[in-house]
Amino acid sequence: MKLLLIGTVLFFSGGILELFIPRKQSGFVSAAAAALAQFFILPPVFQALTDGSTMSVSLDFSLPIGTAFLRLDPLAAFFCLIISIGGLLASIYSLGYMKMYRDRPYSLSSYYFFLGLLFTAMLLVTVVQNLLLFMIVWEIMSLASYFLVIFEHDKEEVRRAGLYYLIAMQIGAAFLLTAFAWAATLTGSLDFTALAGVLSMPGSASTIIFLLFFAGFGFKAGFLPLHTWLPLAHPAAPTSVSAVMSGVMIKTGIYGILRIILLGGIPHASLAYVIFGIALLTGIFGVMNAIVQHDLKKLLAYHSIENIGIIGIGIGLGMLGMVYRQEGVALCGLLGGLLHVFNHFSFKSLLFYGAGVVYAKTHTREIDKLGGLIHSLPITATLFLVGSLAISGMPLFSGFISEFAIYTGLVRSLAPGGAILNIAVGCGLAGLAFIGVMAVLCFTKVFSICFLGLPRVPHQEKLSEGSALLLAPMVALGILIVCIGLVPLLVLPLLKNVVAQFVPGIVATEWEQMMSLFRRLSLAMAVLAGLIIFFLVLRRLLLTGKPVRIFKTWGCGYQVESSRMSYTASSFAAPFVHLVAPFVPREREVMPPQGLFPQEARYKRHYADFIAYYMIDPLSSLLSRFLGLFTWMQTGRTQQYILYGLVFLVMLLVWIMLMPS
Amino acid sequence: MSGILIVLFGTTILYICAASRIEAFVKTLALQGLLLFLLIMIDVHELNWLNIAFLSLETLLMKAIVIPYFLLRVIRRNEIGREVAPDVSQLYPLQIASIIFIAGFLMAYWAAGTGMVVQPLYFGMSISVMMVSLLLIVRRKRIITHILCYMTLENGIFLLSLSVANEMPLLINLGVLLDLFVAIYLLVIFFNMIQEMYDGNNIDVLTELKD
Amino acid sequence: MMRFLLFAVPTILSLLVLWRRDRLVSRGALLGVAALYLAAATAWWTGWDVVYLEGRLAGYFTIDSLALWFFTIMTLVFAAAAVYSLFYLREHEVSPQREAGYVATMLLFNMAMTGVLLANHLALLWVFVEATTLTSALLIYFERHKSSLEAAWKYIFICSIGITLAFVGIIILSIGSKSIGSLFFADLYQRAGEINPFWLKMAFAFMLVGFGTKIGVAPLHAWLPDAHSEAPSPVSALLSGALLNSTFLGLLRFQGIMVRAQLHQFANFLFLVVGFLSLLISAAFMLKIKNYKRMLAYSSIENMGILFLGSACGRTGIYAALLHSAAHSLSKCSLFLTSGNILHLYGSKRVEDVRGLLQREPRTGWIWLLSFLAIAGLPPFPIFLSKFLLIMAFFEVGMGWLAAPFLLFVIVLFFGMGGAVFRMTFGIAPPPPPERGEGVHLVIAAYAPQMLLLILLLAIGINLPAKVLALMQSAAGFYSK
Amino acid sequence: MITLLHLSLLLIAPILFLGIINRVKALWAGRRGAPLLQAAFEIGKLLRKGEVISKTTSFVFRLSPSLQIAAVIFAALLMPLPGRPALLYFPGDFVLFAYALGLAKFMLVAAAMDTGSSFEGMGASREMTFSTIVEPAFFLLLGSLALITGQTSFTAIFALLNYSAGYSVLVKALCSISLFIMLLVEGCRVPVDDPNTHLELTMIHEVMILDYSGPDLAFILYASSLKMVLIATLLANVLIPVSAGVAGGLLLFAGMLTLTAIGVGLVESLIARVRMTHVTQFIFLMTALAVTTFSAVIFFLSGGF
Repeated sequence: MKLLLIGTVLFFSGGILELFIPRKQSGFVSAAAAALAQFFILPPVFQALTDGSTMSVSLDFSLPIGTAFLRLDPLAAFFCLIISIGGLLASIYSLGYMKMYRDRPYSLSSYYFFLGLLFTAMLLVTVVQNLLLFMIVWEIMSLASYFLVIFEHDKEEVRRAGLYYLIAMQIGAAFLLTAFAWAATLTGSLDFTALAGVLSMPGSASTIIFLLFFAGFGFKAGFLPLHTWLPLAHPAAPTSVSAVMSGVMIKTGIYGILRIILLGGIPHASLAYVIFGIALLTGIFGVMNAIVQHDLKKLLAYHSIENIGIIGIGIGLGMLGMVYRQEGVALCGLLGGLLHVFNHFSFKSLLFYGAGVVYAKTHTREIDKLGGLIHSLPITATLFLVGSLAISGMPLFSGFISEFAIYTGLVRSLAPGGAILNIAVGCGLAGLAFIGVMAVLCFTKVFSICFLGLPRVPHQEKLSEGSALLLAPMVALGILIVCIGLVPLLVLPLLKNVVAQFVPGIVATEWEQMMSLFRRLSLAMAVLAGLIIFFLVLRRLLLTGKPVRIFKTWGCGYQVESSRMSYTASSFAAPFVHLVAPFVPREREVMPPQGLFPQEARYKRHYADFIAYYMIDPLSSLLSRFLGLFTWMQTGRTQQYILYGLVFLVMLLVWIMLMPS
Repeated sequence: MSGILIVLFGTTILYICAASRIEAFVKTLALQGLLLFLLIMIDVHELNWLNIAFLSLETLLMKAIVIPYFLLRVIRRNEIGREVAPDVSQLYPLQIASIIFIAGFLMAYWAAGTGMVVQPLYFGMSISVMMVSLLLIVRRKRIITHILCYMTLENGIFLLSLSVANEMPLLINLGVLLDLFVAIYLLVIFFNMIQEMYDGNNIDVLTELKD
Repeated sequence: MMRFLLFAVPTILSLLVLWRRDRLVSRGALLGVAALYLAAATAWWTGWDVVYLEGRLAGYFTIDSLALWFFTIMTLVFAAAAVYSLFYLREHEVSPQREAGYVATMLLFNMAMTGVLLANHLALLWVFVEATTLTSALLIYFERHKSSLEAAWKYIFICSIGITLAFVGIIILSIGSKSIGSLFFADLYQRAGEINPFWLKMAFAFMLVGFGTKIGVAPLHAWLPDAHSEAPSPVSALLSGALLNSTFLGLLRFQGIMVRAQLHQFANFLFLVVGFLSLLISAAFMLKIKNYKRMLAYSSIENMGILFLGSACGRTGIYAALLHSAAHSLSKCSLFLTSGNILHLYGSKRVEDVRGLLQREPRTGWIWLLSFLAIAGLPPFPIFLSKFLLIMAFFEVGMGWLAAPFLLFVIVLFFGMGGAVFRMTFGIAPPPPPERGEGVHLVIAAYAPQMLLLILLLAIGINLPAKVLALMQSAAGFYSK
Repeated sequence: MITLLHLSLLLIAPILFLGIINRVKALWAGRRGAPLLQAAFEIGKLLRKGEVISKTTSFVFRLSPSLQIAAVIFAALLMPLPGRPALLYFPGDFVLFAYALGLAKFMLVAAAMDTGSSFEGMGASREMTFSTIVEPAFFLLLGSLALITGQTSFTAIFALLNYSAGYSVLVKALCSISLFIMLLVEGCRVPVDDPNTHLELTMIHEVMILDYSGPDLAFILYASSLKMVLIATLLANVLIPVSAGVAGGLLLFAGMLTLTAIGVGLVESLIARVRMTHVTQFIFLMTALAVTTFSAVIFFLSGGF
């Protein structure tokens, strides 16, 4: 445990040191610190994960915080693992990525400082077990990420997005604050262990508190309808930061929800259904909006929402299993959810890093302005393809394993009787399939439009591949993804103790059954891989000595081949968007050609977020209009000011007179 | 006897509501000072001569003679003739003031029912005088008038304080002294700064700061 | 003895300063008094056994833990403002005469506030409150603009009326408590039961309106944005950081009477109403703020509202209010002083004229940013703790639902203020206005005080020293009957 | 031995399946038509040829056909025959089945986009759009089957399906209809798509493989028809009672495949191709059927009859 803290401090001190390092050499220290930190963080983490032990250390603060316990149990260890590795990769990637800002008026030192601070805060969030201290590190985490988001602070839209993000985090924190304060008044203790008593109380209070917690953490995780900050903050941030935020940081929200479930159990059975349903909607909504996006990073942000939904489905399924005492289902659900947390970290970071390379080379995030990059950035393209296959849950890649676990859980929970449960599970099955196939649609679109086909913008052919510093983290992640995809048993044993925390009744046989299933699965994967190799070899053999001509694409009679004619992202998505039109409000700006000899005409269309469009914006404008009702007061007339006081006084006196004494 | 004086005191403020000439206002102030002095003479018994002397000094000398004299001189010098609000009719303040008076009397007698230890008339009248002068401040536009209204407000408070003058004269002296000081302070600010920085002395010039 | 010094030294020195009219003397006097006050505070902190001295109140001035708490805050703020004043006076090329006037008024103002804090006689407290009004009005008018005159006039006129009404409250109280025949808090506390409840309520109403005007809570706040935005920055810091608190202490002491007379339900209700009104009003104006000094003023209104909310919610509430008062004063002081720097750098109080503070003057920029985070209640700054405690207090008095509107307003305020602060801090700085060349540089006096205040805040926020804790608890003790 | 038979049956079926369909169409049109093994001849010819590859393409284009055929054949390994367990089965294997086909589709679409031709892009986007509707329905169908039988793998589901209560007749009917629709959609047959149209604007599957030739084209042809056979096999599994025993089962299976092929052929000869804008409605028919099936099952299980 001490080791872990040392590692945590290392991240921070790396950030501190960066403040004193000249611009040219910035970044190396924090990268070194991050690398060094791994040696301190990983051993206790792996120990906790393997033997399920719980290490703890107590810090004595003065009141109102009081004594704060830092505990490292398997659950915390699992998230520490992700955060720590993510930290290392991010700081290496930043080395290469932030180069392009060297000659721009941005403070790199503060960037690295806040990066270190962010990782420190996240690590602490997972281990702190004291309500107040938790809130403190939680807020520091939000704050540090805010400063990272507004790195390019001279852009108006970046500042606006940053403020939006910070406000969203504040609202989430307000929910948590209320829940914590309520719990603290009920128990009189600030330690997490006291929460158990609160959440298991009879009556509605426990349910309300649970929902408050869910809302508070849901803001960070990005569950519907609390997700609206994600698609704004991610494009605004530097790509290295977006990767961290969506790969690592939003998972702390998941951690929070899991922690609450672990502490207090589920106060009311309906809550399991609520979370399951919300998660399902989140997943469908996220990917549906991703399909219509043209901004590469915004699209990836929506995919984070989708994957949070999938994780949520897993957790909700686990909760259902816990409620209905079906250990097997709970096991599958939680296992799938947790594994998907890890997988989403790996492939989403990979994808964002890939997008970062693309942005660094082409300086655009518009998918429709990209194309044919696979010829100039082969490695990036290949890794991006791996990420795309993984996030679409294709077999052979990690994404499939976790989704498979969730599917298995869903199917296993189908049982005669319990119509409600069956209906829920049926929706889950169909919904998850829907999510999966929409993800395929979206990523065939992204990958093909960005990397395949013809370049749409001149001189995108002669770009140089990203530097080794940029590629190294991506390669590492790619290998990780394929390994998990082929041999899931590499990571699954690590999750045993985490799941065991939730389902103490999980008997060895259950787990063994599960593992054998995955052994069969990886056998199948091996067969599939074998087949693929077989046919590749076969193809090569067949083509040996045969003429292979390189010729232009068959243009169906058109002789001119130009990228202007080839399909764009919008046209690729169009038929599907037509299906879901009511759920993606579209905003147009049209400038029709005018006059006999029109100089210019423009047509611009973008899709708004359903929730933001129909729910958040109206509410906020309502609030501001309400507050606007009071702004006539400050007229600058002394007499009027005195009149306020006079009226107030008279009202008081009358009230006192009429009050029964 | 004291009752009559108090009612008289009340009528003075009614007169102020109606009056539109600053001079008349000032003279009424002097009259109020005189009335208060008489009230002290009649009502306040069990005080040592020092306090009596002090109180009468304040009322008779300051309120009734010095300040009005000074004010009249300045007013004449700066030709501050009328209250500038020809559009604002003097009728409404008068009616409202009389309503407030009725309220004050009712309050006094109702409070008398609750077995309290103060002469009800003092209480009701002074409260209503306060309210009326605050109302006047809200109604009138001239800064000088505001200050004068503030002084009537003080007189009203003084009236109230007389009801406990026997118990804690020190408090009364303190309060009255400080109020006088503030009044003079305000007048000084007005005549030295506002007069010379703004041409008109209408309160509307002081509405630059706003949101 | 020390109490005597606290009053004597400033008076004498101010006379001396006015007589000599010499820069050196004036500045010496200013810093000297600041040092003296700091010394007094430390002496009390170390020497005094901080217990609530309800029984032993004697003489007209005593220092109990409640007073000591606010006295410490005032001392810190005054010291910071004093040091900053050196920069202020230097940069504005003030003539020795006016500088002497500034210093003398400052000293008297400070002394008056001390009187408010230490007085344990209601009438005496009232007198000193009035005195603070008169002295601070001069300071507000110090820059001799039309606008500053207007602000000063509104301030003094409205506040004098308010104070006068407070006097009515005192008289009514003394009517109601004839049997006690004393206005010492000690006697009033001990024999609160004998006070006629009707008169006590009346008195409280007048007190609330009177002192509330001075504290600047809605709906009696209207003068505050003008005064605080027009005054010189160090003065604004004093007004907002020290004066509001000290008047609030008067009301707090009066609430002690209400509690002992079993009327705290009544008082708490009024406090809640006033508090939420202030939050509402400040939120409404914060959303469309144009002038960053007015922005700070509105945030003062908000925080005063929070103090009222706290003192309406039982012991934990009082505890939160005390912590909040300290945190607010220190952060607000730092903010106002820094606003002086910004005004000096950009020559404008309008938000949209200020850009790229971090780029133009990183030190000021970071101080501005951090002080904002402090006032916005982000950890590890102490306002976060006080807000948490306040919400706990809501739940303790069984009004947990109040947390919802409270947090809503707090977030709206954060949005409004944050929007302004961030657009000032970030971005690319415009070229400096021609009348002040590139040579704009800030001496150490221009940011050292804020830095110290911020460090202090962090220290409190991360780990309250046990001594401070003990003092706060014993100060909150006045509430328990 | 029997395993080999099983596998070879599945691998030969595609050839004949195509043959039968074309023969039926020819007969209906009054021609004699090509021999049943025509597909085999074509594939053999293609395998012996060289290739023409578009210069805009990348390795994705070259990889894709091999991956497609591998994925589909892998899916075939997961498919049981009536009375015969699949060669590879475990709980939840149908998920893998669906996702393996999904992998094939992913590669197909990516390769089509790789050529940069707008027509192929058109086909790709239509293909993906249609499968967004098909996929959930397919999972719902298997969900309802799993719910009846309480099993979670193809083999076990179909083994138990026929022992369960009388209402399974209804379920079977609904299932088989929607599976038949799925067959038409996934196989890109009329009324969704016309495999032998010559107007690229209206093509879906064919247009995506315009740029392929030689072995790659052979792989794709085989894979697509094997995909149809697999869905037809599902149909057979749903309908054929296990009681028929192994040999009988296999015979019935062969017959069933033939019947399906004939059905497809008849549909192609009788029904006109739906307008592109109406295709989605047609596919939604399958979704509707699937939902009906599922809710019917739930209704029955919670003590309906």
